[in-house]
This record gives sequence, structure tokens and C-alpha cells, in this order.
Amino acid sequence: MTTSLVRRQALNTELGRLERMLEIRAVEESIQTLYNDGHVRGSTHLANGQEAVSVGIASVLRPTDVVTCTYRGHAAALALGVSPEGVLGEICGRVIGCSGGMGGSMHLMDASVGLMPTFAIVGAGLPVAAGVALAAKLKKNDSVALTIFGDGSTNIGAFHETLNMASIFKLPIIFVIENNLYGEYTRINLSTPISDLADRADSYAMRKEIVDGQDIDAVIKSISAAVDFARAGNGPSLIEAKTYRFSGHSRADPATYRTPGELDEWKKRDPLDIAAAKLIKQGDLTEKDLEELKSTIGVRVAKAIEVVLASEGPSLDSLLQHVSASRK
Amino acid sequence: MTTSLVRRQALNTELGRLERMLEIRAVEESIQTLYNDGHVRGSTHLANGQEAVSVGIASVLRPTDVVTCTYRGHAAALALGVSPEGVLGEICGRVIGCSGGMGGSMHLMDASVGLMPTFAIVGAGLPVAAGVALAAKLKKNDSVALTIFGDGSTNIGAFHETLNMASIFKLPIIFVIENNLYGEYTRINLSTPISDLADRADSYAMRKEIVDGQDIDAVIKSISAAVDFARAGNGPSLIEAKTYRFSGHSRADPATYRTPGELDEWKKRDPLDIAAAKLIKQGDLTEKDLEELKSTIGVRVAKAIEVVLASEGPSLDSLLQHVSASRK
Amino acid sequence: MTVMRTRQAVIQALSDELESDPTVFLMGEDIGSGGPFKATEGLIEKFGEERVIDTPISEMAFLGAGVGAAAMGMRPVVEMMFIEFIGVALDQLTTQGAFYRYLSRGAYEVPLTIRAAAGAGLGFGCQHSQILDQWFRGNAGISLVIPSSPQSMYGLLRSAIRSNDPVVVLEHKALYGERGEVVTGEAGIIPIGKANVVSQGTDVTIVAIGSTVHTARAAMESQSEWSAEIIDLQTLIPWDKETVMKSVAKTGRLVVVEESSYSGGWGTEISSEVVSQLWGQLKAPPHRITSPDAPIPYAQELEKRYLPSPEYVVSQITALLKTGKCPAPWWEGFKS
Amino acid sequence: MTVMRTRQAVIQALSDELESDPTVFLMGEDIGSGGPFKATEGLIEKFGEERVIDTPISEMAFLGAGVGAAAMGMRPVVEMMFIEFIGVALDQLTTQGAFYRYLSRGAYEVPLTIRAAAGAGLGFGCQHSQILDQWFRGNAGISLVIPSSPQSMYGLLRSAIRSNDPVVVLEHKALYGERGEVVTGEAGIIPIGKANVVSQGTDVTIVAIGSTVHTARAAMESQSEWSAEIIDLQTLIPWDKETVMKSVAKTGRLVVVEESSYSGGWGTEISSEVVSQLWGQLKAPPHRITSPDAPIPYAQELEKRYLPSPEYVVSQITALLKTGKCPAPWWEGFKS
Ligand SMILES: Cc1ncc(C[n+]2csc(CCOP(=O)(O)OP(=O)(O)O)c2C)c(N)n1
Ligand SMILES: Cc1ncc(C[n+]2csc(CCOP(=O)(O)OP(=O)(O)O)c2C)c(N)n1
Ligand SMILES: [Mg+2]
Ligand SMILES: [Mg+2]
Repeated sequence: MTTSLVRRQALNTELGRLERMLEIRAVEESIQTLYNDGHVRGSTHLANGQEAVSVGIASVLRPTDVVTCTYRGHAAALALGVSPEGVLGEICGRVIGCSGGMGGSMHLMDASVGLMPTFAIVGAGLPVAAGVALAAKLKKNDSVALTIFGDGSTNIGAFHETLNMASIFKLPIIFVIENNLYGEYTRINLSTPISDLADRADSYAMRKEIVDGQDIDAVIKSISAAVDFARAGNGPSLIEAKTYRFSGHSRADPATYRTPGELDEWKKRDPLDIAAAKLIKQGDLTEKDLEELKSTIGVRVAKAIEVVLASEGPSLDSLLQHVSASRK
Repeated sequence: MTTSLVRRQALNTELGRLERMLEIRAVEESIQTLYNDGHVRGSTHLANGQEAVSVGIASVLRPTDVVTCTYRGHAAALALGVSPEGVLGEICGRVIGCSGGMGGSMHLMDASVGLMPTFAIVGAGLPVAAGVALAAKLKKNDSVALTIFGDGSTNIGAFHETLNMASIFKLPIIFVIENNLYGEYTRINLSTPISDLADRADSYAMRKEIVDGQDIDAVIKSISAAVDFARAGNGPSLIEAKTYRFSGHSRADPATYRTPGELDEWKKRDPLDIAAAKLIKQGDLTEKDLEELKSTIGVRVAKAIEVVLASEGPSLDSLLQHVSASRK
Repeated sequence: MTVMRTRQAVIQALSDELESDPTVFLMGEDIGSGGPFKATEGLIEKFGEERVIDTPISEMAFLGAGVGAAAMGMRPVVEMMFIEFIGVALDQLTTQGAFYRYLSRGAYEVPLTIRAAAGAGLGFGCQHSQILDQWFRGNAGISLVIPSSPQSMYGLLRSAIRSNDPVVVLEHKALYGERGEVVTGEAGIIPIGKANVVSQGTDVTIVAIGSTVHTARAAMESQSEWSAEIIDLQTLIPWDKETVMKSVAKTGRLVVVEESSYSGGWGTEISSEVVSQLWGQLKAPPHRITSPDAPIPYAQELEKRYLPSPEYVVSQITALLKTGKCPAPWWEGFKS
Repeated sequence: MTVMRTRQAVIQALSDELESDPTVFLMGEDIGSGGPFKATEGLIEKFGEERVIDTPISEMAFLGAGVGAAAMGMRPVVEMMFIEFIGVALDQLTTQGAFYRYLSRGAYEVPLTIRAAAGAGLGFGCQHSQILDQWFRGNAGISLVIPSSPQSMYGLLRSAIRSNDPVVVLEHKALYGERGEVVTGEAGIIPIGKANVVSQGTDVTIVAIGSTVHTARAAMESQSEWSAEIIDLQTLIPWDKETVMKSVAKTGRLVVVEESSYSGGWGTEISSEVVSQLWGQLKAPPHRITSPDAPIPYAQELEKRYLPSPEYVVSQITALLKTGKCPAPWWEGFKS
């Protein structure tokens, strides 16, 4: 199996990035079946429709940079380099899962590519990312921290405190709002009285940008600028990626609360289609290539599922290991 | 002894308001002596220099409106109507204290004039005030809630969450920042990257205003407008009163961290002098009247101290009373 | 008497209180849609948006708003969705709301109910599966209940709402789907602070709460060597000392079955108190059967093993009865 | 060996760790100015603003930043000023930082120290005087220490900073001004998890921590009817079972002296464990001497009465020895 680091390098090309987005979609689509067959427990949160944000971020950051991300973390994990086996294995509670089967869908991690265990508490990843950035600053290396969170999370106290502190400390950190218009079953306008969340940066005299989250090239451009700004010691940025999730909030959610027609409109701007269309237009890909790519990925994901389902759960001693350093 | 409600009515006149400000100054100035004599324990936080904000607020609100305030609450308590005996009694831990001697300087209260127990945790009074406003809204009465807090408190999560929620729910609440330029020993510019804190209202699409906190008339005008706005069902306001505290943060603080010359500059704008000068200019007061007023107040406060020092501490059963309704 | 699921008992209790008391209202994230466990389903349709209030994701703000509204004479029922979420807002309950009565010498009461899903067993991982009763201990202003059945959910939740102090109601997520008969109305109300003796027995008193009531019952029913008096505490803070003492005085033995970790578990309080009150009357040392000292694992087999199972309870109690000593927990053998 | 105050021992420990380990840094509100207890005085002058970092009033942000920096290999020492303030930020420690090691299978460690002033006695009122150890219980990822002397402050704080897990250090504010001899350097370091036997005795083992070590000692020294083995736990989580068991096996009697309320107190854990391990070897029931179930009052006489006094400890222990039963607490007579 290729390592996460090698998988990360594959994002260096446009085709590699398209491929990763297609893979993410395929992996996430397989989860419902795994769930129906009783392999997945608790809650899972799909990011389909939002793949360009994760893959865009992952293709800009270095593996030595660190990302904190939410329970809606499959896409980020796969983008950063975790294998389909690592993600699906975790969701199915197998020892080959990226957290050894101990975390589940909401807690994916891979230290080799800078993914801290994903955060199941809204807003919790922001202060931690600030600490990561602070460590980089104190160590005087040029790593950056990047934290991904949703529109709804901009109403939690940790958002406010962290942005203010990051600004005062001029931390090398990028705050990325994936504004998918909903926090659970609540449309953003019902929870937040402003429409451009990036404007909240003004309260902290922070650099801000709004970006089309469906267009991976736009995402890359915006993240790159923020990362360069941070690496150069100029401090944090707040980036709002306007995007949409095609599924419900979590496994059990039929998303009946959507504004009528909204989903269809957004599906017209599927980030996978946009990226593929661009490659086709450039002459770097044919429709046939694309179909082949999809089917290759389908096979790869199917194999990953086979591997996962044939693999073991964590052993009983895992339960008592890594609880603390002092008390084994 | 006059009741808190009657004392509140005294704020209906300009002279009454000046008198109250002078009283607050005198009461606060007496605390150091009480402390030196061993009557005051823990921490106390003076508001001298900021009297116009409290008295301005108290003269606009109705006694049926509710205020939440911080540990720096002597001025607000006296302004709202608590007697010098009530405040000094509390600070000295006597049963005649406004919280029965059970709270101390940081926990003053008087339900008869709408003062909830003051809050010793930064930011804690904001959500509670929002709940008060929500209750008024649900009960469909026209009461408002008003919460007073400092510049430093605008960096705590509760500030952000509460302003957002108040805006979305259109709550009848007024958020008053007493921007005295310091949070403990830290100047505002070292903790907050913007200079007009009222601008943070923009993140919540909230009505905002900056007011000269040394000029009681300006305070009254600004608070009145916000209160009218709230009573009419139009929602919350954020008001930033620019002010200054003449003492250190708390009892033990010599305030050596001040920008040189700053204190002297602000002392030129003592809210008591400004209010007195105006009355003198209007011909409603002579210098001699003012001296007499000060000395009357001095005598009154001295009497209050006598009463307090001659009074009992709370009885031992107070310790076990009012702990819970169910478990006596 | 109606058969309903525990989550329906939540809805019924809320509905009955909303109906009978105009000061009651609900507040929380997505409670209008019923929430992740459908435990508030249908209420917004019935009572409207003024009494079933969806909030932004701002636990500090809306928990605190519950405190403030309660102090003004309302009876808010605030949902925390998962009890872990109160970790970003605990101050408002424990350091503010719980102390107003005391600080105001009774002038401000805080009749606030906090509902939250709690407990392990469904694969929600370590940040969505704890009980966290310890966060509410040592604070005499707060009560805490953990219902074990549709009936006790109904009865305790109604009492919580009627209480004049803050009450935390931990709704075990593994029990939401369980069915049982429920007496509704006044007759179905269960007072806070009263335990329920689930079974009469002679050899041992088993004290349990929430999910472990079922574990204890299954343990007892699976064997015939010993008979147990199972006590469902129902209220953990303050717990019913009288009922527990009466039972242990009779059986001479106490076993506490707890879902959380051994260290810091609530059972220490039961065990400690029983010994100080019944010294000289016990036939064996009080024994605690708990989960190990570890976060809650996701993998199904491990999560199952993490929780005390009926078989484990049987083996522990049988060993206790046989040896008169506290048997070692299963994980002792695994320690390095 | 130097004589210093407890607050100076804090400064010395921080200074020594800052000096010897470049990954150590301090973070908190106004720590540059020394804070309300002058417990970080002079450090910013010595180590500069990069290693002594003043923060905005944002506990969630800077506690979380401590977690994140620790996960990156730094050793942050985060000050909460008063332990109550962690009520607005608890999530970052208990639900995040404490679980990373577990969730990452050891890839991320969190060598984070949290210092906070705690405890009653100085008239700070109910929101600035608690111990709140309960918030950290039942979470095997966290340790908690409560020093009782300048030496243990020095030794435990250094160990906390060197620990590879989060450690909470509760600094009793009534002890900051106390003086004592301190061995500094490696020889002065006290391991986490080890209790200190303060006095040898035969009639009873008194388990205490922080302020109550002094109460226990004063109680013992004020009478000659009985002799006590006083154990200063030093670390509350995880506590030193071995030392306690050894002592109680010898004396046959356990008394725990706690500063916080009776219900939910940490002493239940000691008492419960002692009974299960030493069943049959005890001459009397374990007994807990605590504060009553109430918020901490401001008025001096009441706050004094709230805390267990040496005289009260004497009367309780004397009664226990005489009757072989747990005596009722003083407040029983006051109950309605
Ligand atoms: C503190 C906290 N409150 C509530 C929740 C429950 N919750 C999980 S996801 C979610 C919605 C978050 O919305 P958003 O930030 O927009 O992210 P999205 O799910 O859309 O990616 C909520 C309320 C939580 N996990 N943590
Ligand atoms: C959550 C919390 N953090 C820290 C403190 C300690 N503290 C008390 S007052 C204060 C400064 C507050 O400054 P500001 O909001 O400007 O109000 P001011 O004191 O100037 O009136 C701080 C940090 C606290 N009480 N609560
Ligand atoms: Mg969203
Ligand atoms: Mg200030």
C-alpha cells in the first residue's frame, strides 16, 4: 500500500487532484452500503459536494504543516493522504483504520501528513490549531496551521477567541470556513445575521477572502496566498469557501429542510464536474479517460472495502493502551 | 433607611444624578480604609472615573428592567439604588449587606431594582442577560435587559455567542462595554487588534454606538435610544462607553503599567467635574452648594460605615440556607 | 397506560409540561427538527416557534439564556444534545445558575432543566459517549437524574421541569429506542431524589442507574445462585440514601454497577456512605463493577467489552459471594 | 536549601524548567505582571515575551493553544488564574487534550501543565474559592496535583511540566504566602502519583491534601490522646494507593480531611478503595471530615466555619476513636 506521504504527492498535478476528488466521492458513497450492512456505527458525516476545498487545501500545504478538521473529515483525510483503507477501516472499527479503529468516523488522524485527530466538538479544532501555529512561531520554523470548520461553527465562542488571539499573536494560521449553508438542519440565515462570514475577520483586523469552494483552482489560489502570507510571518487569514453538501448532515438525515431547488442548483456546480470539464477543455482528458478513471477508482475503493472487511478489529489490549504516559 | 426603589427615583433630576455620582466616589474611596482596618477580604474593584456610565444607565432604566454587571459593581449597585450600607455591608460581610454578607464585593445584588447577583467570571453576565431579555420577549412585556462589561471581556467567547444569538432572536437587550482601556494590567491594544470595540457589532448586524462615558448626558442619550429601540421590539444594541478607571484593577494593583500621562489626561475629564460644571454653568448649583453636597455625602457615608461596622455578620445557619429548594 | 419508546416518553413529558405550564419552553440546537434522536419530534408543530426555540451553535449563550430566563420565572428546558457539549459552557450552570439562589438569599430561583444524551454503546466514539456526572458533583445547587426506562424518563423529566433548581437529565442514548409501559399524567411523575427498588432479593443489593439497571437485571435473571435487590437510583445527585441503606441493612452486601471508569466513579460515594452508616452490619466489602480507566473506544467489540456486561456482573458477584472479598476487575490481567 | 514562600517556589520551579528546557513556555492572563498572587513575578524580565506570553481574556483559546502547542512537542504551562475560569474552557482539556494520545495511538502526546489558584479561606467568594477537582475525575488522561508546601509546590510543578500528559496543578491561594525550606534542583523534584507521609502515628491514618494537610497537622499537634499517621496525598489523580493502604493496614483507621463539600468529595474514593482492599483489617469505619454541602460564603466567620478547622478535626477523630462509629458532622444539628 502506498504511504500517506506518497499519496499526498499525487496532488501535484491537476489530474492527480481530480482523481483524488473522484476517490473521495467514491469512498463516501460506499459508506451508506457499509452502514446498511452493519459495519458502521454511531454517526458519519459526508462531505460530498465539498471535495474541492479539502483537495485544494491538501495540495497547497506541506506534509509538515498541520490541519485540524471536524467530524466531517473523510474528505480532508483522504485529500491529505490517508488511504481509503485507512478511512474506511476507521469507520468500520478495524485495526488498519487510521486511528486503529479506536476513533471512528469522527476521529480520523495521520500524523505523517499533519492530520491531528479530527474534532467532534464544534469549534474545538480552532484553539488547538492556534497552538500548533504558536509552536511553529516559537520554534521559528515556517510551518503553518490550518483549521477547517463549518459556517455554523462561526457562532461558537472558540471561533471568536481564537481569531482574536491569532491576530494579536500574528500566528501563522489559516482559518477556513466551509460554508455549506447549513449547520445540521438549520440554514445559515436562521442562525447567523450576516451572509458573508468572512466579514467577521474585521472584528479582528484580520486578512479575509471569500472563495468559490466548488472550483479547486480558486481554492488553491486563495489558500496559497494565505499560506504564503502566514509563512512570511504576516499572520492569519480567514477564508470563506462557499460550498454545499449534497448529502444530509449525517447518516440519518434526509435533509428535508433544504430550500426547494437549492440542491439541484448546487449539483450543477459539482466540483468534480468543474475540475473534469476544465481538464477536458484543456485537452488533458477525454470523456473516455474520465469514465476509465472513475471505474479504476471504483475498483480501487471496492478492493479497499474488501481489505477492510477481511481485517481484524483492534485487540483487547488496545483498550488499555495509550491512555496516558504515566499510567499505562 | 430609604428603600432602593426610592433611591432610584432620586436619579430623576440632574442634581440627584450628580449627588449619586459623588456618593459612589465617596463610598469607593472609603473602601481602602476599611480594607486597611481588616474589614474587607478577598478582592475589590473600584469604578472611580466610570460613575457616569452606571448612573446614566440607572437613570434611564425602569426598576423592572434587569441589569447584569461584573465584579466591578459598586457603582452600578449604588446607582441602581442599593444603599451605601447595602454595598459597604456586603463588602464587610455583614448581614445588612445587599447579599446578606454571603457574596462579598464581587457579588452584589438587589432584586427590587433589577440587579442580579454581579458576576465574577468575565463574560458570564451576557448570556444570562440574554435569557432575561428572552423571558421578557416570551412574556410579551416591555422590559429590557442591560448588561455591563469591560473592554477586555469582548474577547471572551460568551460575548460573541450572546451578541449573535441576541441579534438572531431580536432580543430586547443593551450590551454596554465600559471601555476603560485596560483588562486587569493589560492595555486594550495588547489584547484586541481594533480600537473601536463597538465595531464588533457588525459581525452580528447589530445596532451600535460609541459614547463619551465621562459625560452623563451623553450616556443617558445613548442608553435611552437603545432602550427605546429594544422596548419597541427592534432588538439589541451594542454601546461602547469610552471611559477610564482612576484606580488600579483591584485592591492590590498600583497600576504601574499605565501609559505615562494617561491618568492625568483622563482626570481632566472626571465625570463628576463635568456634571458639576454643567450644573454650575446652568446656574442650578454654586461652588458652595457643591462643597456642601460633598460634605453632606461624606457625613452620610461615614454614618453608613458606622452602621456597617456596628452590625452583625450573617448567622451560622445562613451558611446552610438558600442552597437549593429541594435540599434545605 | 401506553406502551412507548423512551424517546417518546421524552416527547410526552415535554408536551405535558408545555401544555400545563405556560412558563415552560424548550431551547436547543435543531430541536425543532427533533434532534439526532428524535426526542423532541413534533413539538414545534404543536407548540410553535416561541416555545420550541432553535438556537445557533452557541452552548454558552443558550445555556446561560436558560439560566437568565429561569431567574425571571420561566421554566426553560435546554437541550445540550450530547452531554460533552456542556464542556464549552459549564460555567453558566455550575458557577452561575447553581449559585444565584444562595447569593440572592432566595430572591432569584433557577428552575432550569438541562437535557442531554449521554452514555456509550452505540459507536459514537470517545467525545460523544460519556456520562460525565462528575462535572455536576459537589455542587449542592444542582440535581442530576438518569432515567432507565420510558416510565422513569417521563416521570423524572416532568419532576425536573417542576423543580425550582437546575436539574440535569442525562438521557442514555442506548435506551432511547427501548419500549415500556408508561403511566402518564400526575400519577406518572417520579420525585427527584427517590430510588426505585426494581427487584426484591436477599443476598446482595445492586445499586445501578440508567443503562446499568438493565445490565444488573439481566445479570440476575441469567443465574439462580443468588438473588439481588436491585435499586435503580434514578437520581444520582442527591441520591436516595434511605432506600439504599434499608436494602443493604437487609442483604448485608452492596455492589454498585457503573458505566464509567473505575477511578472517579460515582459508586465510590455510595460505597463510602454505606460503610460509614452500616459499619458492623456488612457481610462483605462493598464492591464496584465499572468500566476500565480509559476513553470509550469506537470498535464495536471493544466498546462492548468496555461496558460492564451481564456476564461480567454475574462472575464478579458470584466471586464476591464465594470469597467475601472484592474480586479483581477483568483488566487487571492486562496491565503492564 | 532555601527558605521561600510557596508563591516563590512556583516562580523557582517555572524558572528552573524554563532554563533547562527550551520547549517550556508560559501562557496566561497578565502573567507578565506576575498575576494577582505574584506567582509568576519576574519571569518575563528573565525569559522574555516569547516564553512568558500574556494572552487576551480568552480561556478557551489559550488553553486550547496550550493543547495544540503541546501536541507539537512544546511544554506549555498555562495559567487559569482561578480554577473556576476553566469552566468556560473545560472541553479543551478534558474532551480534547486528554484524548489525543489515545485517539492517535500515541502519535500525539500532550505534555501540558495547567496551573490555577484554588481553595477557600481568603474571602474571594463562591466563584473564586473552590477546588473543583471533580471536573478532572474519571478521565484517565489527566493528572491532578495539589501541593501543600513550598517544597511540594516546587517539586510537583517541575514534575508536572516534565510529564508527557496534561497535569492540573491546583495552587491553594491560602498557602501562597506560607514559608518553608525548599531543596531546589533535581533533588527537589517530587514524582507525580506519590504521597508523602508527613508524620508517623499509630491510632489513625489521616489522608489530606493541600490546605487540609495543615489542618490535620494542627489537629494532631493540639492534643495528645491519639497519634496519627498523616499522609499528604500530593497527587489526587492518580492517588497513591500503595502508601495509603500500607498506613491504614498499620493503624486500622482511616480519616480523610477534605476542603470541599461532603457530597461528591474526593475522599469517597479513598474510603471506598480502602474498604475494598483492607476489608477485615479495619478497626473503625473510614470517616470523612469535610465542608458542608453549600457554596463558599464570603463573611469571614462563615468561611472559617465552612472549612474544617483543627478543633473540629480533633473532635471528630476523638469521637471516632471513642465510639468506633462515624460521628455526625457539625451541620447535622442545623438541618431543618
Ligand atoms: C459544541 C458542539 N455543539 C453542537 C454539536 C453538534 N453538532 C455537530 S455538527 C453540528 C453542525 C455544525 O455545522 P457547521 O459548522 O456548519 O459544519 P458542517 O456540519 O455543516 O460541516 C452540530 C450542531 C457539537 N458537535 N459540538
Ligand atoms: C473567565 C475569566 N477569566 C479571567 C478572569 C480574571 N479577570 C477578572 S477581571 C479581568 C479583567 C477584565 O477586564 P475588562 O473586561 O476590561 O473589565 P474591567 O475590569 O476593566 O472593568 C480578568 C482577566 C475572570 N474573572 N473570569
Ligand atoms: Mg455547515
Ligand atoms: Mg477594562
